[in-house]
Amino acid sequence: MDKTVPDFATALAGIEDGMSLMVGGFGGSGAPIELIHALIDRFKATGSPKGLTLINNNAGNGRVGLAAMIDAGMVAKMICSFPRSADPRAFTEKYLAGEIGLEIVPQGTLAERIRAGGAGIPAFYTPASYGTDVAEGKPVAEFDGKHYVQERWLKADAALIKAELADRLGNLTYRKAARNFSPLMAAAAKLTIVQASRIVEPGEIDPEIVVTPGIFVTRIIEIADAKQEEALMREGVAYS
Amino acid sequence: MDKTVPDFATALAGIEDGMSLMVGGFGGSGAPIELIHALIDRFKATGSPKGLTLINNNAGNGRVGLAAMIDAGMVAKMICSFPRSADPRAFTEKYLAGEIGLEIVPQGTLAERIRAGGAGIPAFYTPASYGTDVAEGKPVAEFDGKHYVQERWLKADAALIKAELADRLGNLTYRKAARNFSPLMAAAAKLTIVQASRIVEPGEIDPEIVVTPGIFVTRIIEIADAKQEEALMREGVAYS
Amino acid sequence: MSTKLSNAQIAWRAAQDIEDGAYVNLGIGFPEMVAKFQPPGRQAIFHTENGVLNFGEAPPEGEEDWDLINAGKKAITLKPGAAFFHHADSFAMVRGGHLDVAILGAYEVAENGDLANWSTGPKGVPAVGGAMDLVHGAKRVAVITDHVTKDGRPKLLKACTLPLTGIGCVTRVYTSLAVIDIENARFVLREKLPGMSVDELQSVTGAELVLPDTIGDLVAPEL
Amino acid sequence: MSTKLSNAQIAWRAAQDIEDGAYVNLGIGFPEMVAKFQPPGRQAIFHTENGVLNFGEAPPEGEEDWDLINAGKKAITLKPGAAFFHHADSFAMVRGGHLDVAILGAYEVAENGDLANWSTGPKGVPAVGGAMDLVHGAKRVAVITDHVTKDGRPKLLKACTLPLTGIGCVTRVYTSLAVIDIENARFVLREKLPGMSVDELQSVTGAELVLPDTIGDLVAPEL
Repeated sequence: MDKTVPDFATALAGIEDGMSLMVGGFGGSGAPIELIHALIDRFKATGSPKGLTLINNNAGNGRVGLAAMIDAGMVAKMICSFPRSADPRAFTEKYLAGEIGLEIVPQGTLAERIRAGGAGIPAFYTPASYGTDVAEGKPVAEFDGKHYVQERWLKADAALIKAELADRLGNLTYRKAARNFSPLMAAAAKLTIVQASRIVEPGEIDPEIVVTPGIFVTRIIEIADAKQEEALMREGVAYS
Repeated sequence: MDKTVPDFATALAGIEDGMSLMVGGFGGSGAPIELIHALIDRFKATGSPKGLTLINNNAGNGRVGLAAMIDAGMVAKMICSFPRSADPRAFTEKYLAGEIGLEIVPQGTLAERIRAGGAGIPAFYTPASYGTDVAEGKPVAEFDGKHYVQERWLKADAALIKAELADRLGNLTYRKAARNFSPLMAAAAKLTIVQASRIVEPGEIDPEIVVTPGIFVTRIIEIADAKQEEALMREGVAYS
Repeated sequence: MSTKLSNAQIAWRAAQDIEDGAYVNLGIGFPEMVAKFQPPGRQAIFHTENGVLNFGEAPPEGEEDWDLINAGKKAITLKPGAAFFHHADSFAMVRGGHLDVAILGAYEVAENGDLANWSTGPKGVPAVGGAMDLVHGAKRVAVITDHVTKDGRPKLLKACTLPLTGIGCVTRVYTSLAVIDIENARFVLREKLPGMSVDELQSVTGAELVLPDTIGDLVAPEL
Repeated sequence: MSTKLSNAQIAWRAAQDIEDGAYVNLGIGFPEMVAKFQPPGRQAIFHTENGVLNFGEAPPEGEEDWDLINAGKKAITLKPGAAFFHHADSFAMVRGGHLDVAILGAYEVAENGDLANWSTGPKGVPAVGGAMDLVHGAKRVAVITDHVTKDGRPKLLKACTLPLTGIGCVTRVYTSLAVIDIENARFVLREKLPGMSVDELQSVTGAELVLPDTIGDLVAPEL
């Protein structure tokens, strides 16, 4: 078994119009910039994929990564906790113009819904958002005298993930706080596509330190010198 | 901050009659034998703690560890998935005599209930046990055309955990498959008591490989040459 | 040939349907035997409930590490590319639909896919383990079993009589006499021992066998 | 002395109540300042939603590692004994009651403990982040805030007028004028600026202040 692929076309095969797409990262930390930009390249060359539902904690920053996807017109809806950033123009302009949908989810609920999607838990209860506008229309229940909101699992057709090490079976490690949502998303998507800084042979990652076991990974592409979204931002790069 | 303690008396302080007690391990793998035996010693010396509700995947094996606790008469009820083992006499005799209670929980549900306890999720839905005797009396619900059983979180007054490395802040690693329920239990108990093979200074465990962050740990005692339940069993040891 | 397959031969037959690279959980006891019979050139990745992916054979006696065991509490070894994880992550793999195949033993299987494999009734100590989770989530839930009980009664039934492990969960049954799919709540006969007539097989089966146009020969090597 | 505490002085006052070894989450923006004012001899362990426990100060400019940031997307450093974990584990710490203190900013706080700090109304882009989780679970949920809005209206009210972050969740409020506990759905005055009368304080507070026998002086160093 070898889950590595040689090029972006193979890595991104199967991402089609109207799909839901989880993208790892919290701000620039863990953002799989090269996979995102390769998907934008495909859209510019072929007109697809478009009409995507994007799932990420944020909604892009500046003119690179998710913001560039939104700018390009690929995104129909954003599911996130915090659609603000140092430079949130791409999302804000489209949102205020009514050209992009938004589902706001409290950050811990977003994480837990994605975790539930990967773990086969269709619904769970959380205290977060009880009694607020965000809970409107959701079932509520009382347990041990306290009130909770019922939340549903969140799954996706595909996930784009940035890892540090990957072996050919798909076992992954991450780098520092770049881990964030990625292990959860890897498990919650039908098609989990990983860019790793380095691909190694099975056995080279200590089984004790694997964060995402290979069972959750579909394809891996090596991107040795991956760009950092925050650094691109600060350089004023616009991907278009 | 230093969570290490010098002796069993300090480590086990606060475990009282009638409490619920999670004990890490799956069979002998990860069983904190020294902490268990020290608690038995206290019971024999003082008559306490007794009337405990024990939470573990199994219900003891042979005449050591949990089986010795049951033999000693400290346990009122067992919550587990599989009260069988190579030598399940201790539990079986008391159970058939009506001297010990039993709550059978499917293994994945047991793990998820403990995880929910630590994560502040009061209830969740799982397909496991739907339509079986084990689900009797539990609420059920349908999501996307499939049926699920509602399960409640499981917390405990205290947890006994076996780790490999611990730093003084309570960050833990485990050894091989000895990890099993322990990281979940550490988060789900009010009082998490750890025996570690080695205690190191903060900074000596790479932050990337910490499995249980110190926030979940109350006290740590170093047991350099911890015994293996399976090995004791095979030697025919009876702890009494 | 013998009048029925041995347990090893049933396990062998089940192993032939496991694809290269499949993620597989084998129930404790008899199903563990399936791992021995992977066809040459194929390598499945085995999962055990207690938190190991990609484990291998038992170590030589005397070289066991009792921190490295499977769900049956037997010592195992690791293959290159193994991973450890805790019990909640392990059952996320099970419940979340990430396993390709789960193979379990059975006391009874009903034609609607109901499985009874955890309790022989109210006597004794009940013990369920991971079976109630495993029957949900794996893409294929297969059973390996003798076709009949030790005293000759059918194990494949219209409806289970023993406490259920899961409802409508089994998709294929490998027995000592046949390979049977469960489709639309019916037993569909796929393969049978070449020396046995359909009528003979039906006479030891507790529900009607649906007969497709082609029924294969169930042939296993001497093992 | 000045007529009110500066933000730094409010943060300093809040920091005095954080015990040695406490696990603390500081909301993004103004609350982050609390970390600077830990009393000598005490060391809290700081948690950030994006998966780091025991982080330290910002690195010098030019030495940032943008994979190592806090929830406010600012570069941080690690202290010895830090740990990384994923977002679900991070919010397990929050929701599961493992944090000793969470300190947040506020638009409005009601006397019943309701907090509004995420939306100023239906205009613009809504953004909630981790606040709705943080207000549940931490053993103490404290707010630091100016006592009044920029145009002088009370921020401590009978009932919030803006969209809520959580109901009945705040237990203590540190303002530019006072320290106030929320007990039995009432504002209980614990400390006030020594140069200010209770009447003056009440006049800029939107709900009745309960006055215990002892009211301390709110005094902070020049910062």
